[in-house]
Amino acid sequence: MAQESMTTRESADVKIVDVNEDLGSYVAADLRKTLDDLASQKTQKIVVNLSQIQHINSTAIGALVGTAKKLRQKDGDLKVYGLADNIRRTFDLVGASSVIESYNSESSALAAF
Amino acid sequence: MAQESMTTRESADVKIVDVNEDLGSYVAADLRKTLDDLASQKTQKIVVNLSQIQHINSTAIGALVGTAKKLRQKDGDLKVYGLADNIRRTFDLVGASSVIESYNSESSALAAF
Amino acid sequence: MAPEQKRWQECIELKVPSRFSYIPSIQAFIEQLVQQIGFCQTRLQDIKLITDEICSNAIEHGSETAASGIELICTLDTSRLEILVRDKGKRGQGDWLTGGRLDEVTRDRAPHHERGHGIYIVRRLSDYLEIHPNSQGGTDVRVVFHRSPSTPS
Amino acid sequence: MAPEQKRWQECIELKVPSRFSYIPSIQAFIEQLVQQIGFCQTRLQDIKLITDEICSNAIEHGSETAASGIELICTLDTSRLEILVRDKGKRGQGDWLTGGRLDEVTRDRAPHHERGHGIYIVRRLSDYLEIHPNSQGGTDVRVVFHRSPSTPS
Ligand SMILES: Nc1ncnc2c1ncn2[C@@H]1O[C@H](COP(=O)(O)OP(=O)(O)O)[C@@H](O)[C@H]1O
Ligand SMILES: Nc1ncnc2c1ncn2[C@@H]1O[C@H](COP(=O)(O)OP(=O)(O)O)[C@@H](O)[C@H]1O
Repeated sequence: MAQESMTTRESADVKIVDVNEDLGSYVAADLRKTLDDLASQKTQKIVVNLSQIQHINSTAIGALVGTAKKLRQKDGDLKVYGLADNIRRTFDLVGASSVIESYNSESSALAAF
Repeated sequence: MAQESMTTRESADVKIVDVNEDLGSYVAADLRKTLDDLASQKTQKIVVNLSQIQHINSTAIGALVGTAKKLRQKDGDLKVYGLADNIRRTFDLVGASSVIESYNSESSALAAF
Repeated sequence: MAPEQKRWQECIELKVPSRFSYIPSIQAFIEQLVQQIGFCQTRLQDIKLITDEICSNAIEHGSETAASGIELICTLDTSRLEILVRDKGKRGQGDWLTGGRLDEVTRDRAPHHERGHGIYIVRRLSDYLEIHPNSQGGTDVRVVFHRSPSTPS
Repeated sequence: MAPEQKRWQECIELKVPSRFSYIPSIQAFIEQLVQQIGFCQTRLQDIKLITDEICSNAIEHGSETAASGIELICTLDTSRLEILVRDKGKRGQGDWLTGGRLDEVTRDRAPHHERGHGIYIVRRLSDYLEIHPNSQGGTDVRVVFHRSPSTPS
């Protein structure tokens, strides 16, 4: 693949994951691995930037939900931002909107911790 | 289909065909019909706007070449404008660039008659 | 076209190895097809998502190895698009359809669970869903989309 | 994956009715596939065009009716992408491969002709082209693209 499907950066004690490719099962496996790696370190706070993509499937949503739960156990959390209409629809459909906090911008996601 | 694959307008005695969909064999059949209809009327001058598309195949190029030859027999011509790099490559490959005059803009194509 | 066909119906078949990496190609095919036959954008997104969910399941739960392969059969007619995804099955998952596994999956689903949302999505976003064991020891998942959901004919 | 496979190779099959309207869907599939396996943009455009030309021929010259259908088999391995397009043939065109029809087509081609540019495009833009009659009375057109054209292994 020409481009990395996702990249990680940080802002203070928050890790920010930029997702660059639609989250079907193939890329969801990368997401799960990236999040597992982060969550198994001392990271407590993760923000996932979904603003570059148009699609998400249930496997990817599961990875987000699972990581959020894991982080909450150590008093952290996972938040997402930049949900396209179509992604918001999928979140709403499976009920993830009630489990994961989502924001319009990176700054508001970061400010919410 | 939601959108017409091509539409025709006119400027003085020139008919201008705007192609809105990539010219594979399916759309090429529309192009051939549109050009045949125009060329069988008293139209002598046709300009085809290719600036909206990225692909052309040999059937579509054949339709352009055939119509150009037909119009030249009645002292008219067919010119094209707005060729994307990829379309120019295909024109060059089959040699259509030496048969059909191409221009960067509509105004230069119209001015060339 | 053929004389025995009472009404217009056409069939497209796609076979790919059981790998997630082929799903985007399948989706691109379906997207172009669905666009041409005139479904709206929202519907198009739903169909892409459903394709992803069903193919992901066939690969994850219905294939022994990548070489097992999955098959997608799209049937188009004047009123609907049907997509059938067929897998060859995976040992230890053979009984997922029987014994109320589907009911169980549906009953157990909860927003805060990591898994089990796929079939729910498929059921909610399609006009019709049918799941059957097939003769190859795997599963056939069939979904239908009516061309005009408001006025199904 | 399977033990009998000496080197990695995977196969994708696509069957569509013999209609030009399916070509954009096939191209969308191939485009996504080719992008993923890392061909450059120019090469991608070439492969899309070649797919169009070969499928158009199989539909126009190699199919009796829409129901005849055409088949596309893509084989991927570490060094190349092969695309095979198979048709069932059309009466009166059966002899196009014999009697030097291909040579004739190639010899007669001229920029100012309306037809006969398809095969020329395919030959010029692919790394390898092979045309055979098949057991179904039609034609198999096989093209190969090396993954790194500058250093074919
Ligand atoms: N093609 C299939 N073959 C066998 N089992 C399947 C298939 N598709 C789904 N299942 C079963 O149904 C369950 C629910 O599927 P789904 O709702 O997509 O959630 P998930 O895949 O996240 O578990 C799976 O865990 C599996 O047991
Ligand atoms: N799949 C096919 N089956 C039978 N004949 C074919 C096939 N593909 C090409 N041909 C023959 O080769 C000729 C040249 O094809 P091509 O170069 O694509 O130009 P065109 O299709 O414009 O004639 C066709 O006119 C046809 O006679």
